Amino acid sequence: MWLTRPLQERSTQIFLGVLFGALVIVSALHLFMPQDSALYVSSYTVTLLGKYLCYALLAVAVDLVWGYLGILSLGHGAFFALGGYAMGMYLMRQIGDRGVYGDPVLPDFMVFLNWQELPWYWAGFDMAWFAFIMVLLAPGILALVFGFLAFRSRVTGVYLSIITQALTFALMLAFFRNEMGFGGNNGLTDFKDILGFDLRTDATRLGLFLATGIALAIGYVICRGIVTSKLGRVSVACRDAEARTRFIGYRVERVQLFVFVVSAMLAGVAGALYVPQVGIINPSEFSPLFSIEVVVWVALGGRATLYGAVIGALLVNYAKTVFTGIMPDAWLFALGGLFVLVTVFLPKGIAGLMSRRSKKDDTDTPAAQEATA
Amino acid sequence: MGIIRSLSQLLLVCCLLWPALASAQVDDSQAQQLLTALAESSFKEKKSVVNQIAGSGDDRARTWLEAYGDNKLGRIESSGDFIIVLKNRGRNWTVQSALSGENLGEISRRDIDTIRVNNALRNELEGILSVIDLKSPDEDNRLTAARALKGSVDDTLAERVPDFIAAEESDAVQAALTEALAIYQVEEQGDVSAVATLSGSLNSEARAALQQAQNSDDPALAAAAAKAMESIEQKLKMNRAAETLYFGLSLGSVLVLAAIGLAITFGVMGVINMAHGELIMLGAYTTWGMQQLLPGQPGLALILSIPAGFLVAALAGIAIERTVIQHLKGRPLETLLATFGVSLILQQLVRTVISPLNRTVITPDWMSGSVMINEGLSLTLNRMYVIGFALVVFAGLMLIMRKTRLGLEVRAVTQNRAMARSMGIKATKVDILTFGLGSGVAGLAGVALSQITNVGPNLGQSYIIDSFMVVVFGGVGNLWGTLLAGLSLGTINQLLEPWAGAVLAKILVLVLIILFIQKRPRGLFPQKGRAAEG
Amino acid sequence: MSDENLMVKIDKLNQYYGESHTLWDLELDVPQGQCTCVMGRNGVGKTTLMKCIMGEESVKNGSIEFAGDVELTKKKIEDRSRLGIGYVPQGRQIFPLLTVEENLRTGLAVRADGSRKIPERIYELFPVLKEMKNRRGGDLSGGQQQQLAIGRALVIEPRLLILDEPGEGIQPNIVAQIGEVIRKLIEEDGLTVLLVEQKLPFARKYADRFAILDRGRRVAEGEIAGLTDELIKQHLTV
Amino acid sequence: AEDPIKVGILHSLSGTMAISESTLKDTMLMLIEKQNEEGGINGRMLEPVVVDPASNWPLFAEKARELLAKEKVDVIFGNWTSVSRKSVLPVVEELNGLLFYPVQYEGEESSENVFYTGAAPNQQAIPAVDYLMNQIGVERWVLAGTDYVYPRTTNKILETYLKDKGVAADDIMINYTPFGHSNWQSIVSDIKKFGSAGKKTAVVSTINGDANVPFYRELGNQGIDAADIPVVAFSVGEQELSGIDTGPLVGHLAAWNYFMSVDNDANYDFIDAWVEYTGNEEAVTNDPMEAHYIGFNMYVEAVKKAGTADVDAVKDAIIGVSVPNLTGGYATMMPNHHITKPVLIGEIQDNGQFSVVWETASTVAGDAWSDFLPGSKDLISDWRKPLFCGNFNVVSGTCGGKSEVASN
Amino acid sequence: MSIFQELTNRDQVFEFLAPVQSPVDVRHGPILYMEDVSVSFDGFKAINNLNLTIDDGELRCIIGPNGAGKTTMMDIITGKTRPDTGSVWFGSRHNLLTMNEPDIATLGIGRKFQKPTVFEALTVFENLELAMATDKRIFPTLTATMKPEYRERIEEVLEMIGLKDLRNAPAGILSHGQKQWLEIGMLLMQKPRLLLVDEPVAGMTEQEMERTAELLTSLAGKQSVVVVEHDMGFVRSIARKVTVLHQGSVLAEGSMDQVSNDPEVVKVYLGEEA
Ligand SMILES: Nc1ncnc2c1ncn2[C@@H]1O[C@H](COP(=O)(O)OP(=O)(O)OP(=O)(O)O)[C@@H](O)[C@H]1O
Ligand SMILES: Nc1ncnc2c1ncn2[C@@H]1O[C@H](COP(=O)(O)OP(=O)(O)OP(=O)(O)O)[C@@H](O)[C@H]1O
Ligand SMILES: NC(N)=O
Ligand SMILES: [Mg+2]
Ligand SMILES: [Mg+2]
Repeated sequence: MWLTRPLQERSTQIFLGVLFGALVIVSALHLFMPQDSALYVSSYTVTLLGKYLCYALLAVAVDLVWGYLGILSLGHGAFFALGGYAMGMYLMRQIGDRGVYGDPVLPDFMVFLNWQELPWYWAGFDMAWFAFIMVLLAPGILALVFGFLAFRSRVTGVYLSIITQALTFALMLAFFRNEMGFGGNNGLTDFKDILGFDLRTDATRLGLFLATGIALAIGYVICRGIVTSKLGRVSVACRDAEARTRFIGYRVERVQLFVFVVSAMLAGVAGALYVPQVGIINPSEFSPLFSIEVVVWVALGGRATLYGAVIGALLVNYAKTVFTGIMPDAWLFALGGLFVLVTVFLPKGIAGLMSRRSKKDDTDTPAAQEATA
Repeated sequence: MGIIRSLSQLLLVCCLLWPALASAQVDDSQAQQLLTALAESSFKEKKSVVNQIAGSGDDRARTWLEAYGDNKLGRIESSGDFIIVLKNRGRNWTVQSALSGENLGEISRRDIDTIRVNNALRNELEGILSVIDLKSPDEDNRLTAARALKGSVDDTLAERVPDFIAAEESDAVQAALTEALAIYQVEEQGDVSAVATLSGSLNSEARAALQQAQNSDDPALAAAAAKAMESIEQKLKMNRAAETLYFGLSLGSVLVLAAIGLAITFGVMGVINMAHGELIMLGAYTTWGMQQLLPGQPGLALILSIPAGFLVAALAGIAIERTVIQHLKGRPLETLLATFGVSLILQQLVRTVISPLNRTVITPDWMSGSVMINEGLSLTLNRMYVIGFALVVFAGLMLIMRKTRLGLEVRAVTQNRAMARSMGIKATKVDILTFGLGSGVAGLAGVALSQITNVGPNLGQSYIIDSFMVVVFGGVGNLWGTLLAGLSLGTINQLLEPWAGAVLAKILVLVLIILFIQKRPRGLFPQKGRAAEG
Repeated sequence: MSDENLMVKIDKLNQYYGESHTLWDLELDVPQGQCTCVMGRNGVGKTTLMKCIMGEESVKNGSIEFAGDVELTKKKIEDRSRLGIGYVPQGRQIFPLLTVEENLRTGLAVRADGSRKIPERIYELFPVLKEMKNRRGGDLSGGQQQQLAIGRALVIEPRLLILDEPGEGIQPNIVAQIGEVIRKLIEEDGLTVLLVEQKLPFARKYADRFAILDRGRRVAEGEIAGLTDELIKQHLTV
Repeated sequence: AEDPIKVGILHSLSGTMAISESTLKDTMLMLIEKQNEEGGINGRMLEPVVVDPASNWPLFAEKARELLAKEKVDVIFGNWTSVSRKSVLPVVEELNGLLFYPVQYEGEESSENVFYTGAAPNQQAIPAVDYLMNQIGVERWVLAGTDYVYPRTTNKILETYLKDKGVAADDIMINYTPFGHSNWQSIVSDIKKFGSAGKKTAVVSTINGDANVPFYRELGNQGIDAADIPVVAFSVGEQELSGIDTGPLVGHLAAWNYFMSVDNDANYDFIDAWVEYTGNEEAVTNDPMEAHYIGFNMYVEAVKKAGTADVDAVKDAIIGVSVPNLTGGYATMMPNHHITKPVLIGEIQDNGQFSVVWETASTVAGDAWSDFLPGSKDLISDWRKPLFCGNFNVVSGTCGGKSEVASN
Repeated sequence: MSIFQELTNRDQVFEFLAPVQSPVDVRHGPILYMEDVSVSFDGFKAINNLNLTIDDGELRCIIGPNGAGKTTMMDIITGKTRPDTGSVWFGSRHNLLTMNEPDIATLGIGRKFQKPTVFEALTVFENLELAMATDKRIFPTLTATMKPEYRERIEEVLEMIGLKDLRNAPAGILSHGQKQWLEIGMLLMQKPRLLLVDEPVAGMTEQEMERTAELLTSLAGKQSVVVVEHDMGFVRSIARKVTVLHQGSVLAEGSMDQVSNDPEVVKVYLGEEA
């Protein structure tokens, strides 16, 4: 099965091992260490790590389309944000009448802008199952429609990049509009609980962190499954010689559409897990610069490796956290410098450093491996 | 219209008496008294004091009133002496005595009470000063004054206006005065015969008068007014269309300017230059810097900024090329990562070295205000210059890329670097020159943008997305495409804006770009043929 | 053969692609005013050798001496063409988005006489180039591109012309014509030609000397007449 | 010595909001330095903890959490935009922190843990409109704002207010633009047309930040001067003006609770200290700085009064604390966590300063819940016991948001 | 077709709804039939009223001057270029002008390009694997496994094209000639009904040419082969029927001897001494 194949791969095993190890250790340190111990992991840190993992999943999604399919999406933030909004709408509905105006149905921002009733597209979001399906469907359908149009017209290269950017930019402006019914610039915030668990408790936070870790693991395995399958090789073929791929009988646009939609859904899941952990979703997640930054994480970690994307996302965001704290006035120098230095000195990103060593075992290609297996 | 009424009385006084009293002078104690009254009365009372001062005939009165209007008439707290403030920035102000004109040097801001003025009083003052201009020897001044009279003629003034008309030699001034009178006649007297004068006038006061007349009980007047209004509406429609087109072109030329440098560095060289916006920013800061270096000469500074802005940005661009981009040959996507880093550094550099706050860039007089095409249509000057500048920059670039070897060589180098070098093309030099050129042009854009928008650390970020959009929409590698894309996106945006609002218009333009790319997957001017299809 | 008459003298040249050793202690003499033909099976390193001479691939060690006094390995790529080396690479490598004329003009920069005009001779040689002056190089047919590549190398009026399988994709009568032109340039202008060619008839007809490569080593060399069937069987058969 | 009192400073030092917020960070550092020179509070020194939330709203929440949970600060001074405050709010409530918010805002909020030292709409917008209506005789209104919650809410309040005062719907034009909007040509042209209908027209501007420079430039260039169509702004202060060529803007208005030009010794002292601290003769002060000044002094007084920096004690102690403001009066912390403020209307002068042309006779207490919004006119906030509620509905007699008991 | 129609025509989106390809109908003889085909680029007529019929199982050589339109003709057959006028049929059932490249390839038309284009990041082995005639829809591709018979077939072809040792090398490092061979290998993997081979022997040695000739002649009969080549020696060694293209249309057609003695052909193409 294409999904179990990655589990036999060394690199995936290592990745999952490290990830689950980290999840277990963090949980253990959080639960069993005394608060004043140096080893204690506070719930602040747990949530922070949870956020990084969301970003890592988003980066993996971007690497899937960029690294393996050659689609430099400058609009993945849109899928991330849509997933986030779907989750945010659910969380908003969970507030019930605990909002400041005490309206049992309408979120606060609708009350003070005189909305009389919930817009139709908010219907159903009070039910968790519906919301969670929408987390996948909202970005998935957008990607399907957008991708269908773009790939059918054979939009490629920078043209594709720029229209993905136009897409997220347009959505950002649209979501800014208060008329849209998504809370305008303020977005959705002040969430109370999820699936009946109070978001403010440490246990819920830990749960979300673990859920994110598992989502990342699943996302990683799915992506790995795709890229090690024959479809993955076809993707690479599309990336390097799109026209040639058609002549050997592959419908390039469908390959692109399939992978793009899968990637968008993963991004949506990342967004959905992000929202309860950071406590707000607002249109700035649609900002084109955010999407570009995600691409930068991937490039920094090492394109077309998947685990590189994870490393890049974790590293950059950790660096941001640290730098904004210890050198609030100069952290941009450090971050900018990091980007420049990595590009110039590590052409294959950070993952390039690691793969140099393990290259020897990698020469057995997936196809060849499988044949012998 | 209370202000106007008292103003017109004053006007009569002034017109008739001021020349005769010009040499008169009230004594200092009287002056002190008048000024004290000004300082200590409420805003309502101040009006009559102003009129008293104006009517006093003292030849210092004009100075006092002008200073008062500028918020520069004050009193030293301790001594109660009246002063005129010469420099009012910072904590210490330079002042001179209001009565003797003697320079008193710097005085702490704490010790000065400025005499407060407000818009209403400033209006009054301007009225006084401008009506005097009706007698000015300079025709332009008279014309401005006459135009200002439209809508502010009242009973007293109406009697005088025909005299002015008779005495006036300039046709334009005469026409303006006639119209001013006609407005009064239609509005206040319901005079049907005056309607004809107003027919076709684009002046808003005239329109207001006609509108009112349209609803009048007098059917003849109402009908005449309605007819006149019709012709006005017709003209206004034309004007509005012309105005929208102008707005569109001007927005478009801003987009073109912002994007055209990128059309070189990205479109031709293939470097995804995320620091392009910051290079624009450097150009804008150069303008600010120049104006700091040449205080009091904003115009000269602006002109010098054109070469300076180009140089600064070009050198910065070359530095980026040498330190970063040259190591990324054959990895165009990685340039995105590195230049993103560079853009963060440049932004923060400006925040740290200069300031996180916006800087003031002064618009020189010859670029301020607007050219009046007719009373319903004025075109703003700064934007007109920007349109012209964009076209000049475009033409210059076009010349360089078409007529010099650089254009050929850079294309050869980007299409096949190894082969180009084998043909003896000095690829490194070409890289430096081209990147420098693209960056320099970004700097020029910054110089122009400093006249339109904020000069601050975020300047670049607000243009980078649009710039890429324009270059790609036009078709990568095609300068004409960039020009047409910029202008058309600008125009479309402005056509949509009145109808959809600013936000929705922008969204619609983006959606349009997305849909357009479906139809033409390689932009407006695509690279065609076998090679492009790969 | 005395060294003075050598246009190119290659000595103990070693080249690597990453870790794979492609050229091994390679030696090659290209006498001035003659046509030397390099032969060998696919993948033995012929193109690599040409790239080393042009500087497109860097060499590990060894020397390439040009015209008796210039050490090529120390020269930058762009300076090699200034020395008078014209290069027709394998796979044509024309600039696809430049017009035919612009493709030709790229060579003007290094012309000794500083001329800014494309020599009429090139259009005479390949009339199709004149016909298609304003068409993008990439739109040309394969053979037309090949003609363009040769024309482009001739624009710089080289002393040494490197041709990597120049006949590939060109119609027979023009192939013959190219052969004739090469001969004419050699005889009239004293041009030196370094030719990579697989087709024996062509090589036999137009080359003066041959060298055979196998797995990155020179395994045979001599006057073209000495290219025996036995040698061919030994080194050129799979 | 005792542990220092840790003061968190949560203002963007990079990104789009750095333009406004970075000065507030410096203001806080200056105030803390001065307080320490005076021996701290109750003998305890103050220690600033600065972080950069980088104009990124989720990051604000994260940094707030970092300050409270990791750095264990006793109080936070921070935020500018409403969205950043909304983002931070659940965090300070959860971790029981103290936040002093220094910027004028849309109201409709009252948190146990937040102290609003900027103006609520009734302390800025309403008085400004009154001034225009009564003193200037404005009959036609343009409400122009950036499209986000503060302008939306403010305009909603103003619209209701104006209509209550008999202004016809035709005489109100509302326009929203995105953040950083720079192409104002057609909007300004529309305003001009709207204003040429023969009635006195004014623009009430809630345009935010960077969009103002091109807006005022366009006003100037299209020849709209304050005499024809005055613009009264709620987000343009001395600091914004310092980036604009003010020549063409003379006479346009702003409504604030403080102007740098206020003729008052406390103000002059503050300005002197600021100039000295920044080392820049041209440095300007503005309203949110004053708000931090007031908030900080209130905090100091409250800690003194409570004798501890313990959050709950300070929360209790601070209500009713009164400290001098910089305009010659006193600011008092009201039970709804808003303060009393005078309202000043100023006209822009050519030196980038405002000249005060009107002010309220006495200070106005901030109203958390607007009387002009249907959803909130029945709500009040009082954080004193026994009511202890941020949104108490006086009609139903219940406290909103805490009604689980009632609804179950 | 309107966007709406395409959206509702769901077999375009969902693989599993796609109809099973109908077999090529060659009962009437020709496998490829081109009639009155013309195409022009910016006014330049590259193909001009071209008529061409290839019979099932035939081996046809096409020669003609540079720029005669040979490659363009292949572009038209494989769906890369749409002609301005004319019709192109595959068998008597499939109108190629209504199909896109992958559909045409799936129908059984394979092509070797004049300028070798292989997937440079993939290994030689993977290049062949992708080309292999299998179900190329999304889900079958995703779940595809390497069956032993597939592997055998790839090994067979590797052997044939002499790249056994390089099977795990990325195709990008191959020499020009090796890439040519890989292209041929990919074509063989596809098992097409009709092979279009553009200049197969460019850059090959005489011996390799002979092998290629053998290979192509052995394919003929089961499969139909169209070869474009400028090497007259090679053409002569395989040719049964030769078509000469000139300025976008057929100049001559017949046996090798017939065409090589045609004075027009000699003049425009072969030259005096060929
Ligand atoms: N996209 C295009 N734009 C302009 N001209 C084109 C285009 N495609 C092909 N041509 C022209 O059409 C003609 C036919 O080209 P084609 O490649 O089919 O020739 P060919 O017969 O394959 O030649 P060769 O033997 O040299 O490969 C050539 O003159 C070429 O320049
Ligand atoms: N970039 C590269 N990296 C690694 N190996 C390479 C690279 N380019 C070529 N090679 C290998 O080097 C060897 C020599 O290649 P080269 O192109 O010089 O062959 P050639 O003799 O010109 O062959 P042909 O006749 O096919 O053109 C080949 O085996 C090829 O696989
Ligand atoms: N609260 C504000 N001004 O956003
Ligand atoms: Mg070769
Ligand atoms: Mg061809």
